[in-house]
Amino acid sequence: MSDFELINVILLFMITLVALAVVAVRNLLAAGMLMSIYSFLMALIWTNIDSIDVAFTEAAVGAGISTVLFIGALVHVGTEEKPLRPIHWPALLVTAATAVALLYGTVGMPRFGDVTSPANTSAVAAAYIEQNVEKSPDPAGHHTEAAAESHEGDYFHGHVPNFVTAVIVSYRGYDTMYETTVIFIAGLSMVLFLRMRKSGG
Amino acid sequence: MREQSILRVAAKMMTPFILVFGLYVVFHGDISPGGGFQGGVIIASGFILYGLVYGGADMRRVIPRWLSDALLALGVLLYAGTGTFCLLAGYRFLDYTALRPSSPGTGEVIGMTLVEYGVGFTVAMVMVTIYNEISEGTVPEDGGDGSATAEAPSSGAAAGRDAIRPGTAAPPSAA
Amino acid sequence: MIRNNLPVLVIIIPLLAGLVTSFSRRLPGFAWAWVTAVTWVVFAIAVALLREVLGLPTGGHISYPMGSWTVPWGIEYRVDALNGFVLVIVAGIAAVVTSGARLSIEAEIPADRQHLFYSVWLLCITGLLGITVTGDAFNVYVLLEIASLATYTLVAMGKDRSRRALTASMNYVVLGTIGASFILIGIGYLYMVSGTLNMADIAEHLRVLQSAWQQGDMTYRRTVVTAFAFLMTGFAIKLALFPVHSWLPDAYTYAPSPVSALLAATATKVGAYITFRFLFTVLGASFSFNVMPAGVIILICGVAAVLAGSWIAMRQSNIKRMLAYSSVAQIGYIAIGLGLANPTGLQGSIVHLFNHAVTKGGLFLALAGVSFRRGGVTLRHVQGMGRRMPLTMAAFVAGGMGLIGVPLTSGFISKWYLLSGAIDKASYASAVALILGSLLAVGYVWRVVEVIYFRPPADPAEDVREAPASILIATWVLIGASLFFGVNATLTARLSAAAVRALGVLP
Amino acid sequence: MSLGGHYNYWIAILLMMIGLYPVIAKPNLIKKILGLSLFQTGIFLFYISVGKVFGGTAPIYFEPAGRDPAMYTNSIPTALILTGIVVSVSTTAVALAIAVSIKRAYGTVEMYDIENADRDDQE
Repeated sequence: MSDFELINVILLFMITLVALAVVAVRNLLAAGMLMSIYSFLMALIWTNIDSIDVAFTEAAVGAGISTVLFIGALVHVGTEEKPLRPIHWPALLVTAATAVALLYGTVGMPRFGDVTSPANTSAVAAAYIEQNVEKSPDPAGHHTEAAAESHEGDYFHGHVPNFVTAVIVSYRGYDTMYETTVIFIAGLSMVLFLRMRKSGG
Repeated sequence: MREQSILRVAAKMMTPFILVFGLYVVFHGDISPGGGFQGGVIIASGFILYGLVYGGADMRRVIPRWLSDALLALGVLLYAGTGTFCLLAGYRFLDYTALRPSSPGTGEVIGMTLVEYGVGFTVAMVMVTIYNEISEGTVPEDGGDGSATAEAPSSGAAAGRDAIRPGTAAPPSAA
Repeated sequence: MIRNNLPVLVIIIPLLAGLVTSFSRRLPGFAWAWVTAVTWVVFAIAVALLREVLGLPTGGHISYPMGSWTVPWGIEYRVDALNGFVLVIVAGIAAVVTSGARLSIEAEIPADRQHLFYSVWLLCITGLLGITVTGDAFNVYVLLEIASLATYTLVAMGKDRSRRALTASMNYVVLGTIGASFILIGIGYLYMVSGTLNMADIAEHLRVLQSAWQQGDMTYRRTVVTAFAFLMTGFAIKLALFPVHSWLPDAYTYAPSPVSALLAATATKVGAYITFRFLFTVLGASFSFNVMPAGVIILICGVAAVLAGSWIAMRQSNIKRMLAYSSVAQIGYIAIGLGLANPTGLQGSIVHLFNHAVTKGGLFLALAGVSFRRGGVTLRHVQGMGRRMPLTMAAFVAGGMGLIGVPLTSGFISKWYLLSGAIDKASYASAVALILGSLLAVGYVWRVVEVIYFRPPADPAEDVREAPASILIATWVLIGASLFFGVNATLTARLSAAAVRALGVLP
Repeated sequence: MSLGGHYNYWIAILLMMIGLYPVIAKPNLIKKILGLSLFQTGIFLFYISVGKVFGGTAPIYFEPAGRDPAMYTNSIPTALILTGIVVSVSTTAVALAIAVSIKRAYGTVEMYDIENADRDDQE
């Protein structure tokens, strides 16, 4: 087993334990703390699986801001969860059914880390790495073939070392615009529900 | 307030470096890992550290509410505005070649950087707003918009800390 | 410049306007006028877009790549007859509801939050329009999150009238997030077997796989089957199809009145559109209906929705709650049309998107008027209001007729298509359900009409004036459209026929 | 010996289910929100492990690897999950804002107490 897989397995084992602890523990403050540990472990796993940007975001947003959110909310809400009977059978049933459906889907799946899987050999992924994606001509007459010749080699080739940021901001920049709108709405809702309470009486 | 002084000195020393590192992450989004989101969150964590140590009132003096609300929308407007500028310049929406028609590659990089700033602004200000509003209830209000009465600014952190200690009842939250 | 950028302008204008509105704290009058103007401009663009799409040869579509990146690499907007039609429905309802909502919003939302309410209102409309127009699978998830988050916030803003708006919003957050996560799992599984995220591109890769399955080479078949199951569950939650509809009644009842009107008329329609798009265009009709039992499952849920929704609606004292359960039943009709999967049934389902949007929007606006004048919407509030609020109550009765499907109302047109579709397919269970649904609808509409006209007002001395003109005009625009398109249904029939053709090969 | 091809997906599914269970079972709103956060993070782990390439490095250009796709991990899932994490945090923020408002309106965040309070309102 390569060292990558060894680290991966150990981290996955640890994160499963922490996830179980988050659900099991009754003191919500402890659950918040465990959630922060969970996010840091997930950031480690993602670093190990070579997706650095997501690890960076998970550490900063998942562990940082989520913990601030949870602890802040607990200050208002109190940290004790009422004791409850141990197993909630209908929920277990629904969860088990979903798990079986998901596992059924993984049976024929390409193997983990397999270079030849459709996702990794698709023309879309390859072009993002070679960064030779051409622009389609638009009605106003830009980006036609003639225009491309005049600045050959300048068509956004290799300008951006970090492929992920190129994909996020340039090729699929439209997604990121809406993502910023999503976090804007989250900010507005915090203002609407928490701040206005004082003047709202 | 003696036991606060260590925290204060440490925070005062660290905050500038956190902000500079956050700006670095935003600027170098396309070279090294990172980008608008991660940088924005790091900048926000600098402000939140300051807010934790110096209390909510001081933080609202550093970033008044109207400023954080304005920057909240300005970030997304910067992003959508760049796209609309390309639209008005005759290209398609979000086609950054419009920013530097002579050399599309440079136009692309300019567009990316502008957009990363927009994202960085919005994310930073949202996280600051989240912290401001979530820690709102801990300061015992007695009217007055925002100015948390005359008592020592750290009461916010103190009240917060007492409430968190397990077993104590939740703070008297005004209905 | 405007002509060839139509698909993007429909989304960018409400987005930018929504962001600018969040600054307008000190000019309350300005916010409503600005938002109404924006929604009417968006409606005009949507109509122009639909006219341009109908001009294309059948099955043609307008493609708009974002940032001019060639399609599978960049995100693309693809507008054909189906989503052009849904776009016009959503934009039209948004424009009319916003125009009539000023007084109702001022009554129900505290003054210092109205500018933020309008901002979130426009962003919700942006999200709904975005889902309708986009041609990229992951973009659907992001826009779905925008529309959902905006809806959670709008519903929870009803907390000043009743604290139960908060619990309604909380339940909606939990169920909506599970639904969105199921959709994300489905998109992930599809991405895994196709490697791309553009809907048309995924469809191509799936056709290659499906033809391989016919030859017995079962690569990735289980993964696509699971993707189908999770996508359908996620869309069913977003659509509030019967078994997973529990978030809808509370959300519509305790949301501010204009929010209920907007959501009832647009949110579920966009959910239905996305189900159509994924079932027919992405997964392919032959796979969804012949290989997978989509038809049977959706039909069963539709029939159950019609019967259970109408039955529970009959026992509600709060009229908004009654209309919410009636919405669950009407979504059942759309599901029956989808489940039949033959041209007439599909056309009935698509035309019912329009008819139900217009009818239910008008009914909820009428209730906004009642809530504005009477302060509530239970049977006690409307008792004996027949003479005091004649126009509002007449609108309510006309809308009720539309729900039942009385001839000369648009409800009848869609019921007619659905019934003939059911008979073509010889599925008598759904035909019986359609008729039973109408009878049950008579039950719950008549119960309210009887209280309005044949009971004396609770305290005759109270002087109750007619609903304000702005709300009345908006109500009657929608109810008038519901009646007009019942009498002269050529336009909706032509649009829905084009939409069915745009769905391509039927199973 | 390599550990079979799908163990990463199975653990991701396990994390999703550990997240889904409290959302349905636990009456405490904060536990539900925690569960939602776990569930979404599990889905993101699934997405990222789809894009992993054995022997490939992080998708950042460096000379020796050049432009050969086999040398880099797939960058699309990473790009999608960046959006996903921000959406997940935004949903958690909205949910917590509503939960705190419920606490202020009802005085509790336990679903059963809230339902009882609503039922008493009914009469």
